Amino acid sequence: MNMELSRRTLLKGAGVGLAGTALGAFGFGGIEAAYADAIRAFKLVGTTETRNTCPYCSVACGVIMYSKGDLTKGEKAEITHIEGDVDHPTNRGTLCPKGAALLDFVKSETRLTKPRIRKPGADKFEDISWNDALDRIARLMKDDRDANFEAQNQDGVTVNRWKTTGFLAASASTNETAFLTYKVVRSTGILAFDNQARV
Amino acid sequence: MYPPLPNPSVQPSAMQYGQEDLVRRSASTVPTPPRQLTPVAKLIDVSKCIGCKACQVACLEWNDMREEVGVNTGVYENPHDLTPASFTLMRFTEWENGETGNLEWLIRKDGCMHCGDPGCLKACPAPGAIVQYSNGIVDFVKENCIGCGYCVKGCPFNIPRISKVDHKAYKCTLCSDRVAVGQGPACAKACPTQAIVFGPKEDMIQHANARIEDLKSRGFQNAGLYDPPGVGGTHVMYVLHHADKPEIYADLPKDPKISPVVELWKGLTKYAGLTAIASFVGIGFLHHIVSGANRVSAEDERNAKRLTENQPGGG
Amino acid sequence: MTNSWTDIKNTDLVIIMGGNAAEAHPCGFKWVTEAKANRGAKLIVVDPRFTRSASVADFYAPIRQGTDIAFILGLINYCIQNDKVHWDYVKAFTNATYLVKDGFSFKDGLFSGYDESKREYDKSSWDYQIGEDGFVMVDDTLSNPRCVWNLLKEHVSVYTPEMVERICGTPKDKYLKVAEMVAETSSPTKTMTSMYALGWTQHSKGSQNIRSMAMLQLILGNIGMRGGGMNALRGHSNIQGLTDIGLMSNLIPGYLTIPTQKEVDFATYMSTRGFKPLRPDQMSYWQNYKKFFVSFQKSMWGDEAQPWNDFAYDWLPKLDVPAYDVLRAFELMHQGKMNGYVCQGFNPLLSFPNRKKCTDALSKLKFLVTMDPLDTETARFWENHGEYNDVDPSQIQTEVIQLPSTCFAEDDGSLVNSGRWLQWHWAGGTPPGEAQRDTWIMAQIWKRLKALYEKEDGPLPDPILKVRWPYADPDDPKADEIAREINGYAIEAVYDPTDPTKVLVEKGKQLASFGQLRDDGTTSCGCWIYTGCFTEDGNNMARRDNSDPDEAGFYSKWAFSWPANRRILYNRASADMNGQPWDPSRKVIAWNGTKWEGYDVPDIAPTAKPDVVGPFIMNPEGTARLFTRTMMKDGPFPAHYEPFESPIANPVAPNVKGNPAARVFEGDMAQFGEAEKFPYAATSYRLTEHFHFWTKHVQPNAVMQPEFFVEISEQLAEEKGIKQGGWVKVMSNRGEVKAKAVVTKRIKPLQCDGKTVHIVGVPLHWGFTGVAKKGLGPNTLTPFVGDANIETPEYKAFLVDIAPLTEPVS
Amino acid sequence: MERPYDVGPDDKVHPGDPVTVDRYTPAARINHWITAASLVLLALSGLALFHPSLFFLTGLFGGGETTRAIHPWIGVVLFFGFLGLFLRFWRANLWRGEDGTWMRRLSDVLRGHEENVPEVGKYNAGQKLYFWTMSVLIIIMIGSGVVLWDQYFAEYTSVGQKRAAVLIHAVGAVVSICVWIVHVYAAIWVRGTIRAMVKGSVTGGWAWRHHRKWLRELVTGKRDDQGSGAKPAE
Repeated sequence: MNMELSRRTLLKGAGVGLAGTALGAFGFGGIEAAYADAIRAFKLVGTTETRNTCPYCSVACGVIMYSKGDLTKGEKAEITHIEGDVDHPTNRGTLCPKGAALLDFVKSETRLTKPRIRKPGADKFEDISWNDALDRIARLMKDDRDANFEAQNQDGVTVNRWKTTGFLAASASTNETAFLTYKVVRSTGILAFDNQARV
Repeated sequence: MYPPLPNPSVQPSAMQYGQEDLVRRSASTVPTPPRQLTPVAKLIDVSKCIGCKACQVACLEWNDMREEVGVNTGVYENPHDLTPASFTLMRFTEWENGETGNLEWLIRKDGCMHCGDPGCLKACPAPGAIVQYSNGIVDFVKENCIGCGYCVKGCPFNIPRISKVDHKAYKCTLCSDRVAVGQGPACAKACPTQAIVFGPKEDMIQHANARIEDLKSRGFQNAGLYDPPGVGGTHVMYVLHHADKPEIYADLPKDPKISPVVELWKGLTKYAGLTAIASFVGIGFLHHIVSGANRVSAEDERNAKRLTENQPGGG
Repeated sequence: MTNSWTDIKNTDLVIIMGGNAAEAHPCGFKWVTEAKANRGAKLIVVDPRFTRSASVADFYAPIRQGTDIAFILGLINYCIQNDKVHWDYVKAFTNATYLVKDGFSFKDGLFSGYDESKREYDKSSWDYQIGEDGFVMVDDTLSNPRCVWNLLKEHVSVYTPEMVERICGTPKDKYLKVAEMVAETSSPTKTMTSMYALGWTQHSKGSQNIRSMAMLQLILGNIGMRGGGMNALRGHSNIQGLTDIGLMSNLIPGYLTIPTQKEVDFATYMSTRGFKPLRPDQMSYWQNYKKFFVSFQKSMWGDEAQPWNDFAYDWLPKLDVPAYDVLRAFELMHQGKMNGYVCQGFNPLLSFPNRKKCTDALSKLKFLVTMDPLDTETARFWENHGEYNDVDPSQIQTEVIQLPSTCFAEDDGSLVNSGRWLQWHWAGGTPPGEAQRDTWIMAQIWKRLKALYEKEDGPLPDPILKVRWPYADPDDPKADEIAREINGYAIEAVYDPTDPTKVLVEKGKQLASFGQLRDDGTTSCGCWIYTGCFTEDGNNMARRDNSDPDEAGFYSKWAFSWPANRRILYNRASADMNGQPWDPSRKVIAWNGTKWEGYDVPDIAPTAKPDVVGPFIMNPEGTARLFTRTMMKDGPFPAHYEPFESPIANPVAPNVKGNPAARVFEGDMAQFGEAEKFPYAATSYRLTEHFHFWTKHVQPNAVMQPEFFVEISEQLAEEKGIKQGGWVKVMSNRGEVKAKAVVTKRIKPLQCDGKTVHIVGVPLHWGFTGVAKKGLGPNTLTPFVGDANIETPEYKAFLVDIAPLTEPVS
Repeated sequence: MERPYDVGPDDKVHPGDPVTVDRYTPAARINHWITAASLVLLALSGLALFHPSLFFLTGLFGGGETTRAIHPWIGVVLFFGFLGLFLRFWRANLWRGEDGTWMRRLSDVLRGHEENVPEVGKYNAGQKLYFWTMSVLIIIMIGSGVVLWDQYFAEYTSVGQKRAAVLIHAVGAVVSICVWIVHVYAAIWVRGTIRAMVKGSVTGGWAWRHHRKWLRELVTGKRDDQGSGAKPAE
């Protein structure tokens, strides 16, 4: 498919195009139409701004997300554009090729929208409700913890550890996510706990 | 750092320029503008460019363009050329500097130069399909474009591309919509190292001169500004470490001009052609008036009859 | 980073080595171009490849990957030989004058105390001589042969420019040029900044790579200075934060450590954490360890953590090995000793070395849970994707649950950038479909575990049941609630130690600084180094005042920087013994006779006398360590060791293979390849168009760099008959990948120890999900071995062979 | 029996008063008018894109875009249309001895004194010249036209080549139009000619006056070479 038009058409109804052409055809009548469209209307007008930082590297550039709809007003918000934040001391509005394409990360075709489960030996995922997924996870974790929890080592020292399940934290989740995760994971006695820092 | 423009406002604001500021309009004439806008320019400092392609992405995003996912052909250029969706493209050249023995990775952001004397506009047959504002921006007006591709032939930098989808010509608009609300082009805003800066052309030239001084102090004796007079100067300029040989930057033309062929076609031929046609018609009339119609006489008919009768069974 | 991104503009010389800032951190690199444009600063790039950073450098020198220590110790040698040393700084602020035990030695590439069978050192001889007064013995004249300085001088003497050229392949003339430029910054009024990243960490001696430069920076007097420092360019947006908060097997938030099983009780645990000063009058700030620890336990278990139960010390798991890092975790999986694994983000299938081993390991799990905004390869490791993931699903019994999480645009919270700035961000978009925030997911998992343990019993349920859970909606804790918890608050009123009648913090109020923490259980604090981020003044991480007095580059009112909103670590060292800036034009703080003041928060007690208290307050010495005692597993000094897969033998210690103290699992030793079979030195790296394995899901980035490729020199291409843009096969002892060939002048063969070494570059951004072309990556090829100290896999130096592919490729 | 040299296969004399002579078959006439029509449309659409003052002509074609789009297709029709004519008429248009003399006495022709020029066959030198000029021009126009047909052929040529092509196409067009004007004018000036392309036949007198050799051959059914040379008609 030729993608170049796909988004462009969203921009301008074909109607305008035709009118422009018909008028433009006779040279002069077209001027108004021509001028009207020569400079595109500024597309950020009327959007809602939200401050954020780029989720990729550790420069943490300031970005502004422009959305239709305002979350703070309890509305549904669809992000329509993302651009660098000039007020940010580090990036002063600039962005790298990754940051400049953040909109397409947020709207990526491969964003996940539903919990899914792959049964042993299956060759595909099937949908599962959040409730069933979370219950299943808790069940699996408890069964493994109950079976393998080590309260004391061979020398009778209290060690209270669980070594047969591991937890791998990420690299871009917030400090708040990190701390809540720490509490939940450590409280279970998991030792195989790591993040992307060393990779 | 070069002071960045403030964040764009989401409040409606009046456009800072428009139809009344046109200085040129393809295949038609415009009234002299009531005012002269400050000429603007985009300055691309090749010596600061890290070839990250943020400009390419910012351009796609701002202009709501989609480019196709291509393939790797053994080089860093992607896509491999300008396209109707890609108004700008980083071109990479690995150049061994004979004098220093050093390798130099020359990376040039290609795209419309917004010529003072735009060849595309000169070549365009469709009234109002290409316009030039007094601030120097040369813009394509999609609605008036007929897709003939004459602009491609007119352009000394081989920039415009015709869409296979809607058969319209496309190229960098210098983000005329952003400039109209006091912003700079999307590429300039994104550029991480400010290798691209945007502002009044005068300021850009000053900024360039400071950069050139710095480059000379680092041993680039031929550092200079690329603002070719052959096309009336450009509103997209380069700072080059080797301004004496622009051609090493992925064939940046040394002294670009509108092709003489195009000049001939759009000049002499246009007028001489119509004159010739008109005069042929004229001569026809004159001849007819002078020598009148060439009619068949009764005599001719009789001769024909006689001929046919003398020869029975003829024909 | 010891400094901040914006501070880089204050430098005179940038050395990018072990990193590629222009490509991996373009917007941070802006401050390098600023320093060049406004200060006439110079940029040196040392890299096996002529990178995008090199394309704007003033000087580029090639180096063979994995030889950085030789290169830098050579620079130290050059500085010592040519008296390019910031003497006042070195004598006052480092342990150069300290005397080392007689037992310590270094011979044939090994330090004293090596046990080959264990691949470990007995480090007892790696320590100072302690005098009767209980303090380290010093020799201010630097004449004692056992003083650190003389030992160092001796240790680096082997790394002459000639030896460096032999090891690194850096031509002598280019090397001397670098040495000259670097040595210049030994002047008190010149600074150099070191910008490095995974080019230094992803080696079997990564930690020592960084130590080497830190030592050089100390000798040049560039630590604590504006425009100086050791600047680690963290790879991800919150790797700094996740590490600060201790999401690692052996850590507790704020760089406290999980007890080992040898530390049978709290008393034993604390006994090794006394941090008694090693020199008179030093702060040795870790003396406050107990305050940080107890306050953490309180935030973890609230009222359950009491003096009578050692603040629930026993509820913390105890380590039986130094760490359960990811390599160990996957080794255990591979041995079938791990049943469950949860990936909160991350993509191990593409991120961990020896992909085949990773696939086998995951296939032995009973269950795998992934939480991610994107459809990762790891979540689909069981799915057949032909040559890109050649597995048989029917043979894989792992149950996989894939949970959709929100992305940055859809949640509130703070991230810590490389300069230690905690910056708050706000949600601006509605999550797609049923995607949920990670906080909600974790709360839901905990809630269900809790319910199960309330219903059925099981071993030690209390730590789970009694976790402190002070959230308005227990099912969905909010970011600001957790942020307040991390900052910490006064459980009981906190009194001034010097005046017990004076209340510093009222009961229930947020703490203003970690100075207010107590070890008696009256304060609660999730992560002591973050205290101050969310005080009674509000959320300081959300501050947006971008003023910068005198354009000094501090931006102290923007967000919050740990610790204590300090922007330059060790900033006390920017001033001389009288407390006056070494370089007045680059003042950070200065002593006004009674206290320290300036642009930044002093990294020392505000009233600590300049001629008495040393600047490196976290060290019991009060000084920085050129000799690190027993802190590192592989030696108190760095030494050059070849990568485990190397094209040549170690020229300075021919009998030592790799880093002698690096951990190697049994099966993996056999998997190392030899130069005879795999002659080319490969390295892996990022490209600026992509971010790891995320942006192959992002259409415009897929356009910018659509397809997996490898980079080789024109010479190697010629030799192998490889064409520009043609297909090639790259093989290591662990696997092979198919890629397009980018033949370039930017990679040139090196001459190392009389041998021509060809370099093969393998970028890492492709997989089998997303919109970019499918492809494999370096982890199919790389060896399963990590850094001796922190187990970062050796991704930057391994051996491969390469051949053109002629058969048609789909 | 072997057809006389420059007599068309279907040319026929019908004795009577006046004598009529079949000059063009219906097929030939349709072929001619298709070609003629496309040439006119090409001229109009081409001129519209040639000079801004004529851009309004695009209105005739439904606007600039459609003009740009159909012009090349009309060109294709013209090309094949003319090819048809070429195959029909090329033999009759081969250059012959008397054609030189005819050309030399062109001024007589223009003054209407055809008695001073040699008798000619089905076509006089002027017509032949037009025929061959057009043949060459159409090759040039279709050639340069294809180079400019970006919609399908943009990839195959360089910008430099396109620039050359656009100039050649423009000059070629002007010449074609001028030549075509002569053709049309001649048809109008020489009364009784248009009928040939409308009805298909001419009067004997017309044939006697303008293409006497053709008539003789039709009548005698054999080649006539007296007509050649400078022998005046009786």
